[in-house]
Amino acid sequence: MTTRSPARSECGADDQLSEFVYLDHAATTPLTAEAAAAVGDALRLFGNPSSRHTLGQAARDALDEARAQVAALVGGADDEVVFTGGGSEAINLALRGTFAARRGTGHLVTTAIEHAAGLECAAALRRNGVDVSIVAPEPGGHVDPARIAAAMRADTVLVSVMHANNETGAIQPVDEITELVHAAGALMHVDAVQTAGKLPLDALGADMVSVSAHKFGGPKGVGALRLAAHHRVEPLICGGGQEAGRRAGTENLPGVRGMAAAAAAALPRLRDPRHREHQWRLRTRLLRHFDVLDGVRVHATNPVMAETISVAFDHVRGDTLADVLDLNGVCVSTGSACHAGRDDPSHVLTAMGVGADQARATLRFSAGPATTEDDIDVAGRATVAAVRQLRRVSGTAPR
Amino acid sequence: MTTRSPARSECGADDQLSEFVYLDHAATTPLTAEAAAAVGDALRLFGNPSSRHTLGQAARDALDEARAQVAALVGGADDEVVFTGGGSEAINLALRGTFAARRGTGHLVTTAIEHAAGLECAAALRRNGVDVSIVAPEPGGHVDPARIAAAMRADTVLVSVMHANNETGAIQPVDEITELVHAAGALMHVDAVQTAGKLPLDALGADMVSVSAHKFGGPKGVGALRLAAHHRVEPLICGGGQEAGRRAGTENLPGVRGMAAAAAAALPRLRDPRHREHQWRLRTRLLRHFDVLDGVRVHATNPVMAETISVAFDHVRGDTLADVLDLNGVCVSTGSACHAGRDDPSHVLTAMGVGADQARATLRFSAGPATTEDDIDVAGRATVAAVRQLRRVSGTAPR
Amino acid sequence: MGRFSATVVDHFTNPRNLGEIDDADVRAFVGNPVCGDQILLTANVAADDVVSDIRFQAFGCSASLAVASLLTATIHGSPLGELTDLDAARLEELAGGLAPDQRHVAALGADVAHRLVNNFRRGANDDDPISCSV
Amino acid sequence: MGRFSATVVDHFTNPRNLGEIDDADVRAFVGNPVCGDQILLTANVAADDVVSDIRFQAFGCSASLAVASLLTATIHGSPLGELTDLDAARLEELAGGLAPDQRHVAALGADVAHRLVNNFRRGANDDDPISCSV
Ligand SMILES: Cc1ncc(COP(=O)(O)O)c(C=O)c1O
Ligand SMILES: Cc1ncc(COP(=O)(O)O)c(C=O)c1O
Ligand code: FES
Ligand code: FES
Repeated sequence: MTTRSPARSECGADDQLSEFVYLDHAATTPLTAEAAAAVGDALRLFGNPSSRHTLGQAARDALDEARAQVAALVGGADDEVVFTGGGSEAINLALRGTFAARRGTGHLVTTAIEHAAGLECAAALRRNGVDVSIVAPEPGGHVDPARIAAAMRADTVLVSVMHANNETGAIQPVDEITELVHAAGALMHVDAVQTAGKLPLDALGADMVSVSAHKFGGPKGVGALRLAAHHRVEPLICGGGQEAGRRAGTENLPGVRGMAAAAAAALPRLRDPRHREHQWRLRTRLLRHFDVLDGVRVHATNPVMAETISVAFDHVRGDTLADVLDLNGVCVSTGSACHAGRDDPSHVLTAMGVGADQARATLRFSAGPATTEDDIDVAGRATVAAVRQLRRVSGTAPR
Repeated sequence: MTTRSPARSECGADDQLSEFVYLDHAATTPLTAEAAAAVGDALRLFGNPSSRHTLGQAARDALDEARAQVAALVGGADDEVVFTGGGSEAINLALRGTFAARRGTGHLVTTAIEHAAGLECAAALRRNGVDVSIVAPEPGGHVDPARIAAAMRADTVLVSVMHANNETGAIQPVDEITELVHAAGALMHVDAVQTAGKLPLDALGADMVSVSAHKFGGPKGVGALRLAAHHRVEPLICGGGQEAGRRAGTENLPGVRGMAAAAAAALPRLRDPRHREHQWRLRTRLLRHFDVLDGVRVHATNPVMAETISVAFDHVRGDTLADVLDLNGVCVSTGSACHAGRDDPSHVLTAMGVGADQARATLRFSAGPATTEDDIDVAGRATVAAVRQLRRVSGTAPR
Repeated sequence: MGRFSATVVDHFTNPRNLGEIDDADVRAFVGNPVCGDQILLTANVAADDVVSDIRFQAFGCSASLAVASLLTATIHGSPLGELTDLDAARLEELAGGLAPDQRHVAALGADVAHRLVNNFRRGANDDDPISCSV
Repeated sequence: MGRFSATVVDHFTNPRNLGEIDDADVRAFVGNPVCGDQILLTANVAADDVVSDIRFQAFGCSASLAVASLLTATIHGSPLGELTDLDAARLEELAGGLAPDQRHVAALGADVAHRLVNNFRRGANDDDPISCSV
């Protein structure tokens, strides 16, 4: 999104966006105008939803309405939506809450390409006595359902697989996996943080689905877990009876209202083929820019999120390339944002069999709903120039 | 606060407040104008603080600045502040995080008058094998340090006591308790949710201090734990390295900025004797209204927060009285907000030895910094009229 | 009071037929042992079995106070025989709806109405006064 | 690039003395085995021990590229003897400051400068080319 982009939000993130082509939507998205307005309104609605007086009940009504809107996005009944402090908390509640309700026994199956939230939960569970199997992806970035099946045991309680990977965009076969998990009598969790607002979630048969508002135009620090009525988790946060005893604490009303408004704004896009086509057009267009370069490799094979483009540029360091682009007004990441600043190569690419050097040579471009073809051209041209420049600096450019 | 109140926030909670005298600040407070502006600004600052590009770094800078402002309120160094999703999460992190880091062994001492968050953590810890001692308060609402000392054992890991009780306002002797806890080589946690922004916290010697933004003019759904550098807790939310590994997940930047602005606005009040005097004047004034009634008892003895007035009106049901007041434009609670809607009498009053009927006859008035003497007069007159009316309905009014 | 119907708010705010008839033809009292809510009805019954005067006193939640008032307004001027139809569902309907946690209020109201009829038929009386324990 | 000083941004954006001198009087190469960053200096030294020409190539983080450029700008026209004073602290200062996680970049820069002097004194040369492994 640049100054040329026609769709400008009124009270959104204009000031910043106008100077930048922002292609880091997988890290976080600008607040939509609808969400900004909803947050602003909710800030005025200040009663405690647990108070019985009029101001409290007004807050309660706003909370209930938001719950219905989020339920429409994630699927499931209103009372199957648990509001959380973000995607990570939702994932923690799903994984650790499930095992805590079983006194920490049983077997967890998950994958090597999960987000740090999923992997760290798995590590914490393992430290506390849960058996954990971690399934590797295929070289194209996808988890093979047969490998999940092979990892499952009689005492498998839960299988957790992400809907699409945040670094590569690879869409995982979660429907097939859910089917085999349910056939085996186990529970299924899907980390849909990267797909919420981009792919429909209501058809997901999983028992638990995690989402995070700031990935689909809502505010940071709020998320939700779709938790099937038949499944009980032990709360991460104990205390008052908020969220039907599943998450204590006065509710983040502005955050929740913002998330609900973003969800409502995203819903029509989900059913709009033109939106999908637009994203695919952007992807193809960006990759075409790179045709003039040697040594360019796209990490994930199909099926993949059109929005997320993970590319390695030989002889270039991804973080340095990102810095050059930043200086040229183009915001991208090397991989997951919470990985930024660390030197070790991406665990996702490593699990796919990508070497450390090529992993470090990787850049992630992630488009959003308001990204234009002009934005893509600016980013594409800047990237080609930057790759050439850095190859010149390292003396590895063809002479 | 009513229409007569001079201090009107510009983008705050006017629309609602102008119709009501709000005396439920212990449940939640209206957003201050400073906090509303800070949230609005932060919504535009949309980069992910973990992203290395300019927009990410701008978000990171805003986060760091907010941390310094919150550190000034709670005391301690900037890196001793862990942002959380509210007071309940902070308390959970302090209590459960401390024992999780010790593999769930040892002894916890806490009190019978803690907020549900503290008590439910204690119950969860007990279910998981931690020994828990719960100390009863004296009839005036205060915990006797000698009783804490008597409850402590050689294997006591942690003592957790609230700074002031949310239902009665009774200020607890946390300094004395911290001293004896430290002398015994144990750790101290103070739930300062009710005192943050009202009493100075920087002199608290405790190893952990919990606060919640919405209780001092900040937004709902964000809080902080002051966590001494020497003390390590196991995170409640595992994942990315945010909050120096103590709380994973993309940070609630608007919430945190709002909390920081509210903290900065509250700080000067803390050192302003006129503000304290004003609160005492309001308290005395409200109680004087009740002099015309029989059967009125204030629950807590001194020391008590001037702002929080817990009173039983004989022959009246507190929830019904609150409804009458609500119809007359006065917002109050029967006790803690998260208790509203439940029929069982307050655990705090019960622990103090108050009978079930008198506990049910209790109303909590809690004033805020913008409450005026006019507000108090409206509330006082409405309460006297309502008590008389309800006593007439039940036939227990003097004829 | 967003949790209450307009009818409930009306009767709660302006209770009808409040009080106690001294030397009433019949007295009926019920209390819910769980929540402690209590309703006392005192009534006079004319020769044609029609309730010619009725008063209530009540102690409890807002909804029970409102339902007690609503009950007197409904019963006043009605033949006693019609009161057997006045069950909890009908009372809830007359009240314009009740929240799930308030539904048992309607049962309390129906109880005391039926007790009024039965007491009158049997010539019995409840002597329990409203007691608020404190 | 908020994490970088103006000087670092300047040298990163407009690298000075980029390239490699064919048949240079001296070649110096260092690589950091942990992060993999590499700097290659090639220089000509005049009769009075003054560095009359110097070029760099570098592979690594933004700060190391900038420091390599800064290094050549600093060294160019200086007597070799003065380079022994050019330690990491001095380079960091010249760079206008470095973030904590970038400090080791200054050490890499100082290393390659000292190596340049030593190689020249010993008449040795590093033949390692920049290798980016992919
Ligand atoms: C003393 C005390 N502790 C903890 C809390 C919990 O704070 P929050 O609801 O913001 O999680 C509250 C208020 O609800 C409180 O009054
Ligand atoms: C796939 C995936 N899961 C979980 C998360 C965590 O979400 P949050 O940072 O909002 O807690 C992210 C993003 O950070 C993600 O991309
Ligand atoms: S609460 Fe039981 S009848 Fe009112
Ligand atoms: S990251 Fe080590 S020198 Fe650049």
